[in-house]
Amino acid sequence: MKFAIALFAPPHAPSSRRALRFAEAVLAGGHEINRLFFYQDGVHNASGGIVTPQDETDLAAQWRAFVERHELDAVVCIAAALRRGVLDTQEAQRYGRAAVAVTPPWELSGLGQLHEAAQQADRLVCFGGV
Amino acid sequence: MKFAIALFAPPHAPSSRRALRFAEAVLAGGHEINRLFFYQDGVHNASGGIVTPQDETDLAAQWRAFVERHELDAVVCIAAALRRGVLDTQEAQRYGRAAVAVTPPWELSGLGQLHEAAQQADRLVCFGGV
Amino acid sequence: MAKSMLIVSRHSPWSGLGAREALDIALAGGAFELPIGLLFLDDGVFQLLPGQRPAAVEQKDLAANLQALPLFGVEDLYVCRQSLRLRGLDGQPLALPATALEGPELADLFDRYDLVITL
Amino acid sequence: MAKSMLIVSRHSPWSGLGAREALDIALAGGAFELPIGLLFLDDGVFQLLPGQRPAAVEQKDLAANLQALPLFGVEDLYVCRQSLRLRGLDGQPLALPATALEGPELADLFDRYDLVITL
Amino acid sequence: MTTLHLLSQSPFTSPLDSILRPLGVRDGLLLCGDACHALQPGSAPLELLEHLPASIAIHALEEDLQARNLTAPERVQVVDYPDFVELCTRYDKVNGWL
Amino acid sequence: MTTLHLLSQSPFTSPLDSILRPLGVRDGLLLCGDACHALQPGSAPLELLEHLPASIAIHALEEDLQARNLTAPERVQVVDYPDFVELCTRYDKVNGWL
Repeated sequence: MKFAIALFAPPHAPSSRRALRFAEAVLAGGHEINRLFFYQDGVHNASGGIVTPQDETDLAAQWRAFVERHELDAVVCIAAALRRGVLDTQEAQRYGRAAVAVTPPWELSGLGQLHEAAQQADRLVCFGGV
Repeated sequence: MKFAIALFAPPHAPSSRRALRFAEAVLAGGHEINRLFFYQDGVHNASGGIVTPQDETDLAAQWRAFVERHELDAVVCIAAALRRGVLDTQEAQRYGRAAVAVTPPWELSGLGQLHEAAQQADRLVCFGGV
Repeated sequence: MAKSMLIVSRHSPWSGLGAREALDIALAGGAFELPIGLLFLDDGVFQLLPGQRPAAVEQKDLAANLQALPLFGVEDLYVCRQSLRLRGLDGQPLALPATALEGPELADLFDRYDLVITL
Repeated sequence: MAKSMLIVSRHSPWSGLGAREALDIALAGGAFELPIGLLFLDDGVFQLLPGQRPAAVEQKDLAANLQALPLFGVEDLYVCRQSLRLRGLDGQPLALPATALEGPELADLFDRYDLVITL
Repeated sequence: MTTLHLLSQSPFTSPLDSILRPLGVRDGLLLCGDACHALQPGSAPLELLEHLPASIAIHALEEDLQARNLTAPERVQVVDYPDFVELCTRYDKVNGWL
Repeated sequence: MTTLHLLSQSPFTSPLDSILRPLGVRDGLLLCGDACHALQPGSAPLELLEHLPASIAIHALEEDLQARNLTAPERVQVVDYPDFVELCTRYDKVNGWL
């Protein structure tokens, strides 16, 4: 089956880790992930600025490694990201900000990408809250 | 009276605006603010990366302007900030990150600064949640 | 054929971005001409109250966006009657024509849609 | 004389940073030799349950930090009995020697401290 | 030592019970944000508030009432930010229920 | 169209009522995170769950039970992540209650 996975909570929420372990199990089970979509505080998972204490699980780093390893389509909602200071090079330039937090393979885009992924997938699974 | 004010919620939470309007009223009433302390998701208020839609109140910018205008002591909890990707130049260098979100007058420091402020103030007022 | 999506909005209008970010999903879906339903549940029902003045807390008017729903083709609006009742709002006029549902009608609503997102 | 601070911890141990960040305020206060009290309220009482295995959800052991409280001079630990009762935990052994309070005893506790922080 | 308790969560999402439990008879309440919905006529939270001892002063932040089109009952004093600051000085300490 | 409902909030902080209201008789529940505390023996949430129609399957994520030192009653099936994925394929859609 084809899964679209959405995450609405930041990397320090247990639901971020749960979404990642779920996504890993989806691929391990022979299924496909057509898109990861990060919305609301979930946009922080794409931030390259997060520094996790060495003896704790670094979810932001694990998400990046997961996306890179499997060459997944990983979209961060641009409107949600701007409000939360999670900018890529282009947006940082556009708004004259120094802080570039998002680099490829993450991509900033609109909510249409969430709908498109949900339409094309067999299942949409959303993670958030705690 | 001397007020220590702590904020635990991000700029898009109503409690951020409430804390700022309260802080303004403290000064307008002839009182003093001995320190502002930003903890938990409140550290995002110090982020220079936040881009607010033009027709909405830009709390991050308003906090910065308020701190600068009144030359306040504004401390961001360093441990909470690192976990959330809100780094100053020094921490970004230390951990090899590109994203510098915090610049003076904001200062990253430890929780001791919260206790010190609370000890020296006549009132500690904490804002958070929604 | 496009899949239908039910969006469940549980946040009050002035408690942060929850209500607005749920609405944005509905509007984006409408813009793509997808069949979208919107259910106001729990504190989400406060979004439907008339006479609100968001300017008092320096917020943009969410009501304007809600009124835009039909223009985006989002006309299937529902509200949980039990949520209204618990808040002392049952029978009060609402700012939008939302169908009040309760009990098994809610389960039927969920049943009808292909997709559901709760925010 | 240093002011005393009551820290009210309302978050369960594995639901995010709430419990840890409340505890960090207590430990920092202890390190500065301030008189600190810690009250476990609502879901915060789950922090006191023995036999937890945080490694199962890849979390650091919060219990270790809780056990460190006396070393930091934080010995005034309290738990809300009504919170325990609602969760079916009243009378169960706790991992830390916290004094169970209810009703007016809670008001007295708040009354005794110079400062209070709820997280 | 009296406490001014700040409430901002919706009473329908975060029940008031555990917040009212530690309330002392000389303490005060300040409702702001969604906590103002506790003043909704005919709701259970309003019932709870109305049964608090008369010695406990209840306040509500004006802007939050206006935003929500709510009217405060007689028992509740409507305050603005200068009043909020003044209230903080009148009580010995302030507790923000997040 | 059956729905698998994911619950992760503590039932003591976010009451189960409004979540259980839209539950269809062929739907399923998956408790994860703090929602697993609903299985605490002697608690009101467990009572609620036990009164759901038998046709509604209840599952709980193993790692969250272990972390919290909880045991699932017979009525509840303990699952791991591969099972979680399989459950998602078995129901027509998945709803995450945030």
